[in-house]
Amino acid sequence: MTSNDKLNISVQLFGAFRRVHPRPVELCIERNTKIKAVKSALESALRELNPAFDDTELLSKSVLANNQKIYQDDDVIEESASIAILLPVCGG
Amino acid sequence: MTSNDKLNISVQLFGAFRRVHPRPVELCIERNTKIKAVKSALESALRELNPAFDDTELLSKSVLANNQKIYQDDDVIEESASIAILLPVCGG
Amino acid sequence: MSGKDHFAIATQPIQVQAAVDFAADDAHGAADLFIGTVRNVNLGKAVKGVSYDVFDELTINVFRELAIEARQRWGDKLNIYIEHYKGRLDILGVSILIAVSSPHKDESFKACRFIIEEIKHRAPIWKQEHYLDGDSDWVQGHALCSHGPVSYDDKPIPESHKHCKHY
Amino acid sequence: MSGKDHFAIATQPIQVQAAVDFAADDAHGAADLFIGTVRNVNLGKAVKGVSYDVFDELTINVFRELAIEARQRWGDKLNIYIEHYKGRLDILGVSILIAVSSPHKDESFKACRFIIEEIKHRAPIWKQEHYLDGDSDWVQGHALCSHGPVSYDDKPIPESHKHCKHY
Repeated sequence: MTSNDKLNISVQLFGAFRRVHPRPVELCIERNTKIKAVKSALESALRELNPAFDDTELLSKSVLANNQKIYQDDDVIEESASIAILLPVCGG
Repeated sequence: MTSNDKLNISVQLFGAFRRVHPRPVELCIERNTKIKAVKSALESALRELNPAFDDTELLSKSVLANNQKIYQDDDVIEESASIAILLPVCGG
Repeated sequence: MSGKDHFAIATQPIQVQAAVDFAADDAHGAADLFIGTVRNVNLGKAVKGVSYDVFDELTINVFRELAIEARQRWGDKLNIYIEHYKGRLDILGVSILIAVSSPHKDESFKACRFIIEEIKHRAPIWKQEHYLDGDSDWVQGHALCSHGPVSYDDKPIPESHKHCKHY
Repeated sequence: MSGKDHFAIATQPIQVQAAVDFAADDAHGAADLFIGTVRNVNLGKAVKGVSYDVFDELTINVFRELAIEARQRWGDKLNIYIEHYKGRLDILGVSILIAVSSPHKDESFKACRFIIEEIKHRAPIWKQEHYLDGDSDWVQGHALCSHGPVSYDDKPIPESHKHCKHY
């Protein structure tokens, strides 16, 4: 799980995603995986954690981000990290 | 001074006008005098009260008003009243 | 049901919390507040304070007219709070406080902005600046006229106002 | 000299006076404040409260970006105060408070408006409404993208943003 080529990614969930799973989702991915693929891995993990989860629209409307910025689809994850999946927002 | 055809008009002064005279100016005018003529009467009264007063521009930039509204030049004063002369304003 | 109003000429320090409490409304999601304060410089001269002179009754009447005009444009429900100070203020002193609350934010921003712009042009209030060098001066202002809204308006200027100096 | 900033995610009731005190500045004559509060109805449903979920670190980073962008447009001197609530609020509870002070009023109004519009589109904050009938629902919002300013802008939309849903 923590060999040189594998990364541990913890994905924080907010808002409606907390109904799918109450805690961060832990993913194990290859180093330099593109964000697009990380999102697919998250989808699989959520289905496994909560078999009732079938709202793929929720994921397609969301973006991944770290503490500092929102990722683009072609960004790659180079280190183990805590990231977050962000639904459409509604602050103010 | 208080016959039927004469009105007592008290004109309140504000802002820079307070330097010309510290108290309201009392005018005695004919009933139904137009505002334009009231303004002239005020000018004469101010010159009499303060011989150093010669800033007629101050008056030309000002308007007369009562508690409720600003008078137009053709308005007439029908009753004894307390009115005010208002310089360009600068609130906020 | 129409919103509520509070208009006052203050001679004690203006309290922001009172305006916030007044404007609060179960049915409103937004409030915009404008606070005018005395700054330490004007046109390059160092200022140590300002005195405001106010024709109280007519000023309150102008506030009332502005509230009516604001509701005509941005809806009946607005709660509107306007206080202007009268007397002497030091630097940082609050000269005016306007609070407007409304169901949604756009109306409260626009009505608050409208009210401050109109007050500067229409309310019989005068400002004397006291300078650090000991001088003081009544600030040049906007000539009054007997017309309605003058300044912050998307609409074209009506013919009847075009002669007014404030355009 | 550049103005100062205060950014926070509040879990205690947001205090308006603290924002007023923070924004106060000898050299500033104007402050505009926006207060967002929980209202008793949304889309026709009776609301009894709202819960906000916030990704704190990124939200603070968005606030910081917005302050930079606001100063680029309306001047270095702006003092900017932004607090957003996290957790549950009843009707009338303050969800957001923005205060912007500046030498003159135009900048403070425009920057304050800019900041609230951008926050609604860019800050990772979510809102769950609790209804009188016992139901509750996460409110549909604005999809995030990795671009800059999105919403309250006089300039034409840059080509690179045109695919974003929030235009």
